[in-house]
Amino acid sequence: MNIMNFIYAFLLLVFVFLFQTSITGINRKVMARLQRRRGPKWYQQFIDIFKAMSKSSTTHGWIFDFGVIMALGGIMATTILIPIGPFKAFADVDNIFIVSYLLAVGMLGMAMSASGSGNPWASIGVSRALTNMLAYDVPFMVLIVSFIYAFKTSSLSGFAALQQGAGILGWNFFRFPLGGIVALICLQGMLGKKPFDSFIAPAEIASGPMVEYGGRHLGMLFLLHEFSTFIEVSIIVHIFFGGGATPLEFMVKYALLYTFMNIISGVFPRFKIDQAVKFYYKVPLALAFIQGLIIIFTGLGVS
Amino acid sequence: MKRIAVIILLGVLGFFIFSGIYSNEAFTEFGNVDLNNRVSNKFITKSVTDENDIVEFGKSSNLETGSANYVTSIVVNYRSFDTLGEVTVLFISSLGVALLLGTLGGKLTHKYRANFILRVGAKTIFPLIALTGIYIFIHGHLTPGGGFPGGSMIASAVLLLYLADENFRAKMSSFKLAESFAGSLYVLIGIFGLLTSGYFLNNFMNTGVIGDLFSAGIIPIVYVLVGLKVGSELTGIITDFLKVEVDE
Amino acid sequence: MIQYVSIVLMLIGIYGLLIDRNIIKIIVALNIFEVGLNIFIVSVGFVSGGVAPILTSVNSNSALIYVDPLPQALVLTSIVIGLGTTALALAIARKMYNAYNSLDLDEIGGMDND
Amino acid sequence: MTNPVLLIVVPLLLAFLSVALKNNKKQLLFIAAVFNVVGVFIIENGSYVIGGFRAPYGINLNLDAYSHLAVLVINILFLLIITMSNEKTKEFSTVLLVALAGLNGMLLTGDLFNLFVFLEIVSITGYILSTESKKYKYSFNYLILGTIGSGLYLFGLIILYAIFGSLNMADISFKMLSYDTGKLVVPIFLMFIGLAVEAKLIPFNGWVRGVYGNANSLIGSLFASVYAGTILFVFGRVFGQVLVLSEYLVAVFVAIGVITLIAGEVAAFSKNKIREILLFSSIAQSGLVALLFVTGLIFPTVLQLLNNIITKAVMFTIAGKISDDADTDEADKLKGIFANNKIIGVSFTVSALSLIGLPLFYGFYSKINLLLGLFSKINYFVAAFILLATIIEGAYFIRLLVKLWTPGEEGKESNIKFVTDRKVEFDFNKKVIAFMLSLIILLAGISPSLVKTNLFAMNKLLNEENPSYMFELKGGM
Amino acid sequence: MDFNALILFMVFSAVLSYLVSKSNIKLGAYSTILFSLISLIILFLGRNNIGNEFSLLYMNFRVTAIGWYFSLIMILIYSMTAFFNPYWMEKILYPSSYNFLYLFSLAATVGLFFAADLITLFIFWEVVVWSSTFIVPLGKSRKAAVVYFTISSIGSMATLFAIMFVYSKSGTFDINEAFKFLASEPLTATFVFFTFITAGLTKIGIFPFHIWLPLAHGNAPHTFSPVLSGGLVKMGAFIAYLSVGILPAYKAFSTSMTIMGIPFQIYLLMVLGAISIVVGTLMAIKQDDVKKLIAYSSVANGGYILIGILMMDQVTFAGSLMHIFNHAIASAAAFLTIAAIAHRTKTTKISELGGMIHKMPVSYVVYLISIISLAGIPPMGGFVSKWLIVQGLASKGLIFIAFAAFFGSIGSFLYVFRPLAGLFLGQLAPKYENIKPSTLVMKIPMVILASMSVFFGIFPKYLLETIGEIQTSIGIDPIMINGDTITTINGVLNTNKVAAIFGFGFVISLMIFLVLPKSRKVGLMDTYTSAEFIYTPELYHYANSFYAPFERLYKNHPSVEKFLGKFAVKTEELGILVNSLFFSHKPSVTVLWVMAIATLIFLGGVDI
Repeated sequence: MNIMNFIYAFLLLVFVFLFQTSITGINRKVMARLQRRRGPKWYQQFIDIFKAMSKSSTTHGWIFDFGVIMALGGIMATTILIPIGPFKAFADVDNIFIVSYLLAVGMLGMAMSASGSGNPWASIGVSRALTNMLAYDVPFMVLIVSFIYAFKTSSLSGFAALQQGAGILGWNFFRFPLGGIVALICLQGMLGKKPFDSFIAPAEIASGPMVEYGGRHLGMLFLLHEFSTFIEVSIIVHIFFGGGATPLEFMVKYALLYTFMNIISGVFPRFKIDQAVKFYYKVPLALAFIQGLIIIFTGLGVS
Repeated sequence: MKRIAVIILLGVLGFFIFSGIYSNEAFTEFGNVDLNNRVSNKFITKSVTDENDIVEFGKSSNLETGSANYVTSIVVNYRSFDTLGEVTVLFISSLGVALLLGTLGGKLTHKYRANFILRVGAKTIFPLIALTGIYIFIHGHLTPGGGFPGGSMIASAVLLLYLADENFRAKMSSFKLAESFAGSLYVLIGIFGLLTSGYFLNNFMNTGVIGDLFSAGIIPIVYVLVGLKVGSELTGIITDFLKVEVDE
Repeated sequence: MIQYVSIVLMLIGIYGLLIDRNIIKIIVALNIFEVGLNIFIVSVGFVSGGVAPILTSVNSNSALIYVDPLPQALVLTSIVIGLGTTALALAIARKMYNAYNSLDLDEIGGMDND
Repeated sequence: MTNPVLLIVVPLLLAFLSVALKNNKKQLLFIAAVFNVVGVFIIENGSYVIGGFRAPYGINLNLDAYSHLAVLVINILFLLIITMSNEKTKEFSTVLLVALAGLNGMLLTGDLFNLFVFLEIVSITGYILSTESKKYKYSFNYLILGTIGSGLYLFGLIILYAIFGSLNMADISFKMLSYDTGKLVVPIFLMFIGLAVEAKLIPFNGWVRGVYGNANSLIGSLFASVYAGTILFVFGRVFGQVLVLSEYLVAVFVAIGVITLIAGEVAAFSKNKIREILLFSSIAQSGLVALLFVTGLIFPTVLQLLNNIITKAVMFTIAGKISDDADTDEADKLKGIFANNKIIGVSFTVSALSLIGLPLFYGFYSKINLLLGLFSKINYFVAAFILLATIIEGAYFIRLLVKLWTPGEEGKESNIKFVTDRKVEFDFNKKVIAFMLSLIILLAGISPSLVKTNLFAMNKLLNEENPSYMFELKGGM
Repeated sequence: MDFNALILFMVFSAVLSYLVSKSNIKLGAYSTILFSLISLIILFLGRNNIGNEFSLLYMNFRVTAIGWYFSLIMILIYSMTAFFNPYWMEKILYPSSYNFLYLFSLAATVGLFFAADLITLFIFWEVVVWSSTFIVPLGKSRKAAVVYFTISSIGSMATLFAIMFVYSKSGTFDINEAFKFLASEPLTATFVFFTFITAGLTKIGIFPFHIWLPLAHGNAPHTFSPVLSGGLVKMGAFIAYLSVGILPAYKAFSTSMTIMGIPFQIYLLMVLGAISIVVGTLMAIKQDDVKKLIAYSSVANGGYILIGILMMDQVTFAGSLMHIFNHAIASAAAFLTIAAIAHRTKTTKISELGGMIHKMPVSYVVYLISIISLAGIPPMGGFVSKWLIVQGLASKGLIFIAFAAFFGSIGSFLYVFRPLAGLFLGQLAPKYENIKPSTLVMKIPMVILASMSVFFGIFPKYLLETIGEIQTSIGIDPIMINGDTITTINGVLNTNKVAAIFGFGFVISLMIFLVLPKSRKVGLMDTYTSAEFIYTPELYHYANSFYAPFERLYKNHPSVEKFLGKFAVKTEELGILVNSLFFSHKPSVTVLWVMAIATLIFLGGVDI
């Protein structure tokens, strides 16, 4: 751990920002085409972010500000942990549990800030977001535990390395199809895409957790959104799609997966929050357990 | 229905008690008792402390207990402690009756007026009954009877007076004094025995010749005390029962 | 025979205790029980052909067959104790009559009606 | 003065005298109690025959380690209780004197029939004392049941006499050793009923609730501690040491003990009145003690019995006083009563905790010992039942203590303003003695070696693994 | 200083504190702080006593590494909580007794951890139970004390049975010796294992014994809840440790059926632990009273601790021991902040509060840190311990247990956030407009505990080295720690690095925030209200049934409370039945019983 690591980390952040924001922009276009619209330009997302950042804003007290800083800080810290292909800013920190728990700091910060605004709509949004999290994370983690048991590693790069060299069929997604399906369903929840997007639910609650934000706060939250999307999709790419032997391979896989998830999201209606919980605890959790038991007791697909 | 159930239950219970008692061969059948197997054997020959083969009426003297009446010898000598307890039971019962009823102030009125014969007859017969009672407890060591029957007789004499005269009231304070005196003396005799010979209620007097009136050591003395005590206690009970609640 | 009767008497006394609701009758039943018991006690000491356990000028010798004197002594105690409890029971019965104006246990009322 | 008969006859003498000396009754009672307390320290162990006739022909008093401890405790407790409730003794002085004599007689006597006589004396004093509450129906019930019980005892005893030809405890015990005791189910069980009625074993104890539940401070504590203690000591003597029980009867008695224990605790759990809680707890403890005696454990049982009677003396005195003064003993109406009577409250608490068997209190020591005893006899189920009973006991005692200490509505903090407005003033005697007893409980709990080595009789009980009663008594025969 | 002197000092200080309180209650309360701090220092400096044996009266003690560790936690929690005592003296009904029992129960816990024989262990166990039982009803509920005591005594009686059983078989009470014979007797060992551990289960609050925690923790005096939750619960963990560590459970069960390499007896208890995590989490999510909420979170965390201890291995056990410490300080700190708030507002209900952050920022920060630690989020201590536990579970492939662990840890985000949003954030009710922040004395322990959470999150080695020594002392491999890098079979964790990265991210974020244009401060009511005008802050505060949709999913859950309540009612009914069956004013009832019983017994015993 020396100064170079931090420089790499900074560069990584900048890269992820550029990369992910572009992908988001492209995806907006893709979505528009799906819905038979023209859609915005691919760099529209950059414009949105910088515009928000340059506007004036209001604040509701120090926790409102602090929450945003903590959220973005936490998410950025988490982003630093994610390896891009073989490239890692720091060694030995891409442990899946560290990633997922550190991710929670960002979530918590945002939730705190939202509630700190004093607007009940924000609190309601937070409560839904947290409930959603309880739903999607558990099946995913059960899956992860069985993977750790099978592969004796818990780092993202470790998972990725184990899948490389056997072609597409070496990917965990194909070796453990049940698990792969579960992972994708959970990813959909993590990303807050339909059918699991009721916590943002623009049409129902005034505007979900973000209702009070404007200006620099909103801009930072846009950033946060981009980073967290990157983290979540990357985890799946690493664990189920073999990561990347080169950064480019990783980026291609990443872009395809993200677009795929977006397209799925485009064709679904929305679950109510309790329906989402019920769904997650019925289907994906059961599948995750089945997959886990298969892995643990039969070793099918492990080697 | 309930009665029948109870009868059946008690029938079954009785059956088991019978079979439990009589199936045991060690339980001697009625009348087939062999006293040699019982402690009473030694009471008959009066040889608990000294070995005697045969005790003869009017001849044997200075035995461990001088009573010609074996029952009396047991009651007042061998198991005198039981008798002290017995006296105490009576004492405490009469005390209890007094505690319960003694506070009542009223008098029981007869529904009839005692006629002349009854009144005079009662007064005449009273000393005779009392005297008989006294006779019985004085001769307790020689003849059937003793302190308890004698005392009861005295009490019954008093009861007769109550029946005959509704205005009659026994002088309870003197009876109480007698009771207290007799009881205390009984205990003191026992303690005297303890002091002189080391055994409580020891027969420290010469037991004389069996069959004599003045024999058997402390037995007649104790029986007299018991008689007095029983008489006064029963009188007390009777007196208390004749009280009624005062209407307020 | 007398022994059997005594046990039956005791059972009759118990029957009375079980059936009767009247205090006085209960006391009577108790006395029946005690009488039965006392007869049983005495009967335990009976010896066929034995004489009353008193030395007299007629039965002047301890070598004769006497009935067991010990149960007789015991029964004396038992009777007196029975007398004492009966007296006390009657006194309590009178107090109960004064307090509850009834001699019937059902009428007097249950545990929790104090 | 070494002859223990004086413990019986001196109170009796004073009782007889007290009829004449009416005005000094109270003093006579006190003198007798003090005399006995002094006496128990002077008397020497051995067999004492009455009237100079050797056992088994005459009646003997048997003072061994067991009965010595019993008279020691019972007399001291008697003195403490009458001192605690000094104001209530006047009316019943003579009765109490007779009771004292009878209690000592029961504990000391070595003759089964003599035991019956003293049992009757004690019962009758009990009937009389129970009339104090003016609830005559309960006294009547007690009287009838007690009489029937002792009648059945006598019935059984006479059958035994017919078989063994003796009334002396040691003699019968000796003869029973070489006898098939399986044939003695009827007489022994009849005797058991007689003692069980007085020892409060379910289902023979229908009288207890009415009598204990309405007793005042003096009579309640006398019954629960002195009377119950005596009868249980006697129970232990008769069924633990004298009579040789067949396996069948042991099983039956243990079952009755267990039922009493559990049913008593459960019933206490369902109660709200302090005295009823205590009385059912007493019933349960009697069951416990009885079953332990039958199991053949002497030392731990005696420890447990002491625990029960000492604590019950304190608690019944306090409960009785509360209900005398406050006109109720319902715990719900007495919330926070100890807030104004802290010393009394502490004594009550210490006693209750000791009864539950919590450590640092004497009760723990006895509980551990009795468990050790049961385990050494492979009586796992009984031990499990005892522990189950302890849980229930703990629950209701803590519930009671919490009510009496900390007044307050649910959801609000406990506060002095919720304290009941019923006033109870405890006098000096009660405070001092109750506190002293609780200190003793505490001391004995912190340092049980005090009990084990310093209480002279205890040591002997401990040393004799299986104290065989009859051999100790043979000297008297 | 010798530790027998320490125990004597602690007992003596309890008495002294009582006497001081009698003359001046405030002074007495301060004396509890002083005495517990002195004890803490003596204990901390007396680490070289490990291995010593000594006796007091009939009790025998042996200072072990794990005992020292547990005692340190206990005294730490007690002494920190003691800082709050002075402020509650007027509010407590019996202040001097409270002070006495407070220090006395502390002394007893220390005695418990140093016990060398089972009787000593049991004595101190029960002493702690009864002394704390009398503190609980001083708070808001009388029922709580009864439930607490009853549940505790269910446990302690089972344990006592086990102790006696072991003694009757082995002939010794010595903890190390008594259980040895069990190694070759699996059946007996199973029985002893389950009975002995029961006390531990009740104390940790493992399902189905968890019902006393919310009642007792939630209703105890505010100054005692931290001790109950942070401290006394950990005694259960100690018993659990004895049941698998000293009782040779793994050796004894080596022949029995195993589930993923764990003997089924132990696995069964781990399942109970898992159920507690789930139940505790679900119940905590729906609580409106913060104290109850934290109490249920203790249930859930107790599940983690139990599971970790039962694993008795290199990683999970270390994690569990560390979690004991982390949970103790975090939960105590959380309760303390609640106490500080209750001190000013007189309530602990989330729905009645709101916006406290603007009045009590220090309490807020402390609360935030503690609950982050409770939820296991880096860079707090709780993260390290949970990470270890989860790693251990994953390496064994215990997915069902792991499911509960994850459910609990994600669920904890839900329940820790509820008071955060409802109590600290959101609208400030006007009636609390003028309340003062907590006093300086109150802040001291809160800040200390919170900084400990952070410190041991970043530098866990100070804790893990001690834990490693404990593991060595009981014969299992110590946790591998090199610098601040913790290595397990499946992964490594360098807390320094994680903290540094977190700090880096935070700094960048802060810089972004600072370069961007300044914002204008507006009031809390000045928000987007969909064009409605709202003037009542209380109504404009989202705190009631925070997770309503989720709570609805399990509102009809079966409940142990109800079951036990029914059981209590049944017991009472049985008692009433006993009453009416056996007790009457009529002699005939009893005589009938006598005759019936006699008939029955003669039926069985008389030869016809």
